[in-house]
Parts: sequence; structure tokens; C-alpha cells
Amino acid sequence: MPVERVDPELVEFDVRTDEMLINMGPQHPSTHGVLRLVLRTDGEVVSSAAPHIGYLHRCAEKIGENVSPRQWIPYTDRMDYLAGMNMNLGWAMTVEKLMDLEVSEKTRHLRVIVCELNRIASHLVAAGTYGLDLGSFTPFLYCFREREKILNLFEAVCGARLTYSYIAPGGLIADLPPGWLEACERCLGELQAVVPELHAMLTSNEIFIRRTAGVGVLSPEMAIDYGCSGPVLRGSGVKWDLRRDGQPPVARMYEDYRFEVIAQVDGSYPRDQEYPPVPPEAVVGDCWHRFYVRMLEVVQSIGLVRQAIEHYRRSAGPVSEPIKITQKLPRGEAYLETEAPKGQMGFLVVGDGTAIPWRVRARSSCFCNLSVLTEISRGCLLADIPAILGSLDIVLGEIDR
Amino acid sequence: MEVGLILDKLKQRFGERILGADLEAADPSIEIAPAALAEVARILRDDPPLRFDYLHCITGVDYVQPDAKKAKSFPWEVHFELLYHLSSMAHRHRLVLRIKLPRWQGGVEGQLPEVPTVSHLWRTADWHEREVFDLSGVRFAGHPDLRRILCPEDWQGHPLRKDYKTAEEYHGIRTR
Amino acid sequence: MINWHTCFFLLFATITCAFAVAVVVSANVVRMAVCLIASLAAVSGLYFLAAADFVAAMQLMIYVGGTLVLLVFGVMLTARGPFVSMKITPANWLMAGLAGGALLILLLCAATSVDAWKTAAVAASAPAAEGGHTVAPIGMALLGIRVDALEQANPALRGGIAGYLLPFEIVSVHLLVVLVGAAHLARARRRRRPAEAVPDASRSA
Amino acid sequence: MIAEYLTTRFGLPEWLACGGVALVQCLILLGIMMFAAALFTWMERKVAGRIQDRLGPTRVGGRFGWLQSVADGVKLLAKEDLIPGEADGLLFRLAPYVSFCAAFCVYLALPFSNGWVAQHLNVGVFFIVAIAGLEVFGVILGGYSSASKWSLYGAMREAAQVVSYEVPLGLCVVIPVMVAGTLDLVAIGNMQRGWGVNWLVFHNPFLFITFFIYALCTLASTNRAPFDLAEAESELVAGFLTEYSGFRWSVFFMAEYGSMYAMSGLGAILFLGGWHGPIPLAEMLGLSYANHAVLGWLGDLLGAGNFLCKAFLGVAAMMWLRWTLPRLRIDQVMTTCLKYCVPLAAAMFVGTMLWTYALPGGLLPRSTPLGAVAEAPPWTAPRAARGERP
Repeated sequence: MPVERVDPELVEFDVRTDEMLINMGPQHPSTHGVLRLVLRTDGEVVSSAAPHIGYLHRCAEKIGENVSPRQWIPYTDRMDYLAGMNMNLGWAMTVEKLMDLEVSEKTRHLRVIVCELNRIASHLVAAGTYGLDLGSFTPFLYCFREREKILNLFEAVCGARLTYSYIAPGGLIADLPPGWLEACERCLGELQAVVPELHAMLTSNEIFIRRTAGVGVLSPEMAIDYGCSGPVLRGSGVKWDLRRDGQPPVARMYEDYRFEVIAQVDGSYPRDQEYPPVPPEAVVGDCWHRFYVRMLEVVQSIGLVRQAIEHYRRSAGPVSEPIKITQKLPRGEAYLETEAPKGQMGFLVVGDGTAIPWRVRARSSCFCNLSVLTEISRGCLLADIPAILGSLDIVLGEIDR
Repeated sequence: MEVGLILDKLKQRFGERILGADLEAADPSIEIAPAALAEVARILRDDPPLRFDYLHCITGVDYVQPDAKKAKSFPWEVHFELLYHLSSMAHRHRLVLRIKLPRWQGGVEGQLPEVPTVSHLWRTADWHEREVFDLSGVRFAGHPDLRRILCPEDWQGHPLRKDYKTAEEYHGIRTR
Repeated sequence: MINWHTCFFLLFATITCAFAVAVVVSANVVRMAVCLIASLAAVSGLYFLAAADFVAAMQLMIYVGGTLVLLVFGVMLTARGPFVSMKITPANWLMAGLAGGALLILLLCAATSVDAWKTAAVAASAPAAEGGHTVAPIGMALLGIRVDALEQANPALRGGIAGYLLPFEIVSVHLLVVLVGAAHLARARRRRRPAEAVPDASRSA
Repeated sequence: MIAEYLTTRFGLPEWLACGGVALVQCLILLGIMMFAAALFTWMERKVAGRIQDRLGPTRVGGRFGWLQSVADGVKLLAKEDLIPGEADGLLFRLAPYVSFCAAFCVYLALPFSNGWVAQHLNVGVFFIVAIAGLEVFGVILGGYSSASKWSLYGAMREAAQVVSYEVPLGLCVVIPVMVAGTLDLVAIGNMQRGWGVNWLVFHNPFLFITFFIYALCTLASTNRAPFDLAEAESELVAGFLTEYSGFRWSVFFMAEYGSMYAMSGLGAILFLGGWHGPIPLAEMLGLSYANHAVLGWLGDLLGAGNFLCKAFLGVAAMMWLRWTLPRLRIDQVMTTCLKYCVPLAAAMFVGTMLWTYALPGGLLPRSTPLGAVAEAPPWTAPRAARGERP
């Protein structure tokens, strides 16, 4: 709860201590990577938290102006290294939008399978490390045990466990190996069983609620104003998910799938799955709700992958081949945002007729989500900083690009 | 609301400061004069039928061909371009604002072009403008805290400029 | 008569005096606090030797556990706090030495003038009751029973004092009220100056 | 008792005998504490492994990795003991030993069985509570002398927490003492002889709740589980332990495990019948001094085993809590202390007082009357008669 002042005119200090400037990071266990937070604290109360980023800046955009789109795919993997597939998808669809390419039905469904599995893996990492930030070690291991199963599936598909480079502009680099779908269904069954455990361990845990409910409250207007997206935006009660209300290419990809956008609209979440009740202390837009949205999205994604497997089994024909490296890009611009696990990941490509794009731009969701930290952590306690930062679920690779 | 209608609405209000539009492209865009950015942005955000409340990102694109050989086949004339991708959650429509700037202010090498800031309209512009200033070298007048955000504070030059040469060394560390 | 009793007594006595002097001499504030802790703990050791278990434990709990924790808190929380070291000018030394010396001499004369303490022999075989057993008598005295005259033949002499429980309680409540008042007064209250609006952090790093 | 046995039997000079006895007692206690610390480092990893659905150490020396704590010890001894540049050298070195001594002194007054106590203090409980309050100095000195902002934060948090939790801890300790009528731990232990029903925790419902408040306060005052704010990795890196490494760091941890074991031992005596098992095996098997000295000694040994198991279970419960619950925030820790523990403990105090007033004999038939004068174990009687002290 931020410290409320009864009479704003009268500033009362128990003991007049001068403010301390503390550096939290860039090497710090709970900043999820190389982020440096300069905290001005008065005793335990943090009066201002100024994030300093750029420690992981590799200027991937400059490299994008020297290599062809097909060769830039590995760079997108290393932006949000916890959700490589979704990053590849974003860049691939942007180039396809520029070249006005259409991929086969089978490819589209296979892309949904892989991207939703990666969303589950990314949310599991977010839930696990969030438990770590608040001091409980055990959920971290349960989450990573499940994530290992998904990584094994990805390893069978494209040979890599973290930086897949599987989805390329124009299609996919390979089709599924035989027997993969059955293994995937088995894994989904086990995942379905773990979610209630995670709810029991964290979501409805009394101390977890006390540490996160009402902490770092982000109002919907401020969320839109700061350009937040993904679970951070939906946690504040804004019902906006690019898989349903995105630009035409993205919306078409998910058009024949039934799923709910997880956001608390007029007091309740979509009731298509059983989930623990919202505690009374939790205010819409606080850390607890952001975590809760992610947990519900995991169940949504499991449903999506099941539907995608059915669609994939029914669709015939080969998987479409990715474009050649020497493929000429038409002149013009194309900007497309897709729903990555952390938020809306946007790519801009400016073609000039040759095979090398003239300008490449990546709009990072965590970049905007992090900019909110200063606003929502004003007046919180030092122990709340990791709680708020963990709930924003940022990845520095994507922020610094 | 169709981009064409938005274009006509803006033309009535701002007249000749709306320089042009490209409606057939995949992302329809409207080009405006750099000076008019602040007012146009305010109208786009506050006017109820438009209500562009979500600024996706600000991008700087540098149109120049540094090496002479390819200069002949260069399709565009030399200039610097700023792209503002906007969208409205209420009306679900999108728009791209395009601003053409000289590469250097008054043609003097090293003088960064000047554009009014929109960080008071969309809070996300605060960091995005700092990033464009840091990487592409555009000064935003009125920005509360225009510092480099990704490169170190005392970095020389703006990396995403086409004619950018990395310095030999940085604090004694060889960069090339 | 060298036995553990006198050996420990000397040990504790030297610790107490040495650290007491160290408190005065040392420049670093926190070192002073540590020396004070050591000397008071040694005093509690002396009480144990004198078989006064209850008082020794009380000393440990009240002085070392309570007062000095507050002292260290105070040292830590003050503005310049633990990193300050006080310079002592020779003039201060002189005056302190004079005052201290005078008091010391006074004490020594007073101590040596009491004839009961003159003969060292008496001190050696003090009637140290086994394991103290001082808690029950202290409790009863608090309630008003004349512990020293317990075996007195005629019951009239057994009673006679009103016990110390009531004054003890009054003093503790009084102390509590005083402390709460002090804390309340110490709160620095000032009108919020308009200029000092809530500092917008993104403006200043 | 052993002292004058040595002087009469071997004609040792009197001071050497007493000195030797004291030395032996200290070594035994130090051995128990070291063994407990080693056992708990191994057990912590095993319990954590079990809770997190993994095995914990398995290959370090034999099947169950029981050599893990020895390996840790060797690693810590081999590690370089560095002292930060502008740290206050003297206090930096002193801090771990202050903390360790405080944790060790608690064992002096802790009886392992009927009469098996290093120093039979008449004010045993009070002494332990007083000494437990000293451990916070080691932490404060450690935090201050590391001269880094983070350690100062850790030290301040720990000090504030431990000092404020001494109040409810003291209250919870006073309640069984009030029922037992004496501060002498050996007497309290003897009072709970017989069937498990005689344990003080079942004496009245208020005392039953007091046991759980006591458990909570022990967690907070030994800085464990949901209250381990001082070394909250996610915020303060390692709190006051940030600058410590190698042997000094391990001394701090031995102090922590030692005080954990001691406080759960105190809890066992005050509430769970000390060295008496739920079923009075010693009486059943006739292991008492009446029959034969050696049999009596065996009874005491069985009692010591009982006590060690109970303390062991207390520590196991602490570890179990540590690996399941997230950490509390500093202001929540303070509010639980001030708004929940203290009033609840006070209420239990009043409740117990009224209960003992209303039912002096207690609800259930007791094998030994409460409030009886402490019966010292038979073989220590002769020493009480003489005025001679070690």
C-alpha cells in the first residue's frame, strides 16, 4: 500500500533522516538482467526509482540494415530470449506484410501451436522468477520443471532450446517430426495438472497476496498513456489482445480459434475455467492482477494449442518454404505488431527494392512497460521494488535491442 | 474511421500545413509540417471522433546514400524522416504521421534537426523521443529530460545515421 | 587463596574498568558503544560471581539487551551516524582528567574508610549460597513479606512493610507515558512548502 | 558432583578438577552445537530437495550425501576471508564471534535431561531470554562494519525485527513459567513427567495457543522463513552477510543454526515436556535411580534422546516453512508483531492466569502437583549442602 498522507499540507517525518541514493543493479539478483535502478530512499520508503537501461544494447537495428530479412531472424531470437518463437513470428509476418505474401493453412496452424507453447513457457518463467523475487524458492523449480518439457518439444521441432530461428519470413524452416503431436498432447495434459498447484502455491497464498495486492497500482488511463501492452495492460482491466483486435494479418491468423481475452471487466474475469477467487485486498491494476492474468493466459494457451493441433491434423499439403536470401524486397514500408507473451512486439521494415532492407525497427513491449515503473513505485517500500519489477515481467534483451 | 476522412478533417483545420498523404500503402500515412506536430498531435488525441490515445512508437529513418557508387540509383532525395505510429483503442483505427526533416539543421554538419515534443500528450513518447535522439540524432524541443537512453551518456555520434563512423576507441577501449 | 572465584573476579573487574576507560578514549562512536556493551556485560558477570543470578540476568536483559540496543540504534540513525569520529582537543582531556581523577580519589577514600571491607579474608569466604535461589525471596519482598525476618518467632515482626509492587507499577507506567510523550514531541513537523511538490522522478535521475 | 568425585578419588587439586569439569562441559556443548549445525546444513538441502520434488545432495560421500556439510565446511575454510577496504576492521572481525557466543551461551542453561545441564541456574528461562537478545549485536556490528549501504539496511531491519519480537517472546515464555511456578528449567521439565497429557501445552487451551505464538516469535527472532528479511536475497543481496565470506560467514551461520536449535529446545522444555516422551518409558522399564544408578543414568539418556528429537522436529518444521512460504515485507513483520503477537500473548497470559485461579489442580489429574518446589535430581543433592562453588 503506498504510504497515504492524511493531510497533504502537513508533512510529518517520524525521525528526520536524510535521503539515501542507492544503486540497485546492474548486477542484482532481482532485476531480471542488466537493469540499473537508482533509488532515492527515505529509510525504507522509496521516493523515486529511476531505471537506467542500455547495458545490453547491441544495436540489432543497425545490423538489420546490412543483412537480408531471412538472415536477421537470429537477431530477433535474442531480443526476448524467453519467447524466441513469438519474436520470429513478428518479424516474419512484418516482411510477409511488406511483400504481400500468404502462407499455407498448415503453416498458420503450426505457427499458432509453436507460439502459444512459447507463451506458456514464458509465463512459467515469469511466475517462477516472481516467486523468487518474493522469497519463496519452491514455485521456481516447479515452473522450470514444466518448462523443460516444452523446451524438449521445441528441441524436437527445430533443434534449439532457446534461440529457435524456426519461423522465417514466408514460412517455416521444417515441418513437425512424426509423433510430435502425441508428445505435445501428453505434455499439455501434465501442464493442465500443474496450474492448480501453482495457484495453490502462489496465487491464493496468504503472504503472496499480502505482498502483491494493492502494490504498484497502474490505472488503465496511465497504462494506455505509457503505451503498456500485454498482461500489464490487461492486468489494469483494459480488454485488448492483438490476437483478437490486432491488424488484419494477425487477426486472420487466430480467426477460427475460440479463446477469451483475460481482463477483469466490471469486476469479473471470463469464467471459462475454474480459478481461485480474487482476494478482497486486490485492486485492479496491481501486481497481483498482473500475475493472475498471466496464470489464466497459460490455461487459455493450452486450449489454443489443443485447437491448433486439431486444425493442423485436418489441414493438408506441405509447409510453405521461407523466402530466399536474395529475394528482392518491394519499395515501401510495413509496420506490424503481434501479441508476444510480454506485450505487443512491433516491427517496421522499409524496403528499397534491393534484397537488403533500408531500415529495420523493433518496438519493444517491455521498453514501454518498464517506463511505468517510476510512476507506480512512488512511495512504495524497498521490498516492493522487486515485487513491482517482477510483475512487469521485463526482459532486458528486448528493451535494449 | 477511414484515413481519407481523417485527412479531410485535418485539412479543414490546418490547411496547407498538412503536406500530403499516402492512402494506398499497407499503412496509410499523412505527412505534416514539422512545426505543426504539437497541435496536430493534440487534435488527433483529444478530438472525440479521432481519439488516437495509443502511440505505438516513434521511428527515425535516414534517407541518404553515403558511398558514391550507389548514389546514382538512390530512389529517394536526401532527407530525414520521422514516423509516428498511432492507433485508437476506442475506434480501432490506425494512422501513421510522417514528418520530413533536413538531415542537418540549416545544412550545417552536426546541427541536429529540431521537432517539437509530444511527451506531454503521450507519456510513452518521453522514452521513445530519448531513444530517437540517442540513436538517430533528432532534438525534441520541450522534452523534459533529453538524455541518451541506450548509449552511454558521453557517446559520440548517432549510430543509426547512415553516414555514422564508430569512434576509434571509447575510454581507452578499442571499438574497431 | 587463589581459586577460580577470585581469578574470575579479577578477570571481570579488569574487563569492566578497561572497557570503561576505552569508552572514554575511543574516537569512533560505534566503538564506544561496543566497549560500553563489553563493560556492562562484565558487570553482569560480577553479579553472577556474587551468586545474584536474578540481578545478573536482569542486568544483561535491561542494560545490554535493551538500553545499548537503543544506543546503537541512535548512533546508526543520526544524520552523520556511524561514520563520524569525534576529535577531542587537549583542553577537553585536561578538564575530563581533573574531574575524573577527583571523583576517583573520593571513591577510593570512601571505600578504604569502611572498616568492614578492610580485612581481605572476609571477602574470600563470602557466604555464596549455592545457585543463588534469589528469585523467590525477591518476588516475596516485592509483595511485602519481610524475607529477612521470615523465621522470626512472633508473627508481628514478620509483616510490617507494604511491599514495593505498587510503586514499581506506578513508576513503570510513568516511564511509559514519558517515553511516548518524548517520541511524539520529537516528531519534526513543518508546513509543506509549495515548491516541494511530489518530485517527479523521471525529471531528475 | 564430578568435581569432588575427582578430588576425593584422584586427589587432584580442587581448582584443577572444577576447571576440568567446566572445560569438558563446554566442549560437549560445543560439540553438540557443531554437530547440530553440520546436521542441519545437510538436512536443509535434503528438506528443500524433497519439497521441490528433487533429491538434494546424493553423491557427496555415500548414498545420501551425508558428507555434504563436511564438504561445505572445507569449502568455507578454504575460501578467502576478505575484509572490505573502508570497513571497520576490528568490529568486522568481532561481529561473527559476538553472535556465536550469544548463541552458545544459551546452551549453558539448557537442560538436556533431568539434571544434565551445564549450569543449573535458578533463573534458567530468564537467563536464556536475556542472552537470546544479545545475538542482535553481532548482526548490527556486522552490518555497520561492512561499510556498505546494503549491509546497513540488512542490519537495521534485523535489529528492528529481533528487538521488537523479544516482547512477545518474553510474554510467551512467562506464561508456562507462571503455570509451572518456577524459572528453573530442570524443575519445569520434571513437572511434566508421566503421560503426554501432563505436558504443559495441554494444560489449558490458552497455553496451547501460546505455543504457536511462541513458534512464530522464535521464527522471527532467529530470522527464519517468512521473516528472513535481513538476508532477503531479492532486495538486499545478502543483507549484513554481503561482505562476509569463508570462515566468518560460516560462524554467522553456525550461530543462526545454533540459536534455532536452542530456541526450539527451550520451546520443547517449556511446552512439550522436555525430556519426557508421550509414553513414560523410563518409569515403565524401571529405569530410575531407585533401582540402580546405572539404570537411572540410562533413563536420563533416554530423556536426552527425547529432548534432542523434539528440538530436531522444531528445526525441521522451521525448514519446512522456509521452503514453502514467500517473505513478508518489513512493515508487515512489524504489524504482525505489534498488532497480533503482543495482544494475543497478553490475552493468553490473562486467560492462563484466570484458568489457574479457577482450577488450581488443573482440569486433568496430574502425576506431579504444579508449583511444587524444584526437586533437584538426587545425585546433585550433596553439592547443594556445601557452599563450595566451581
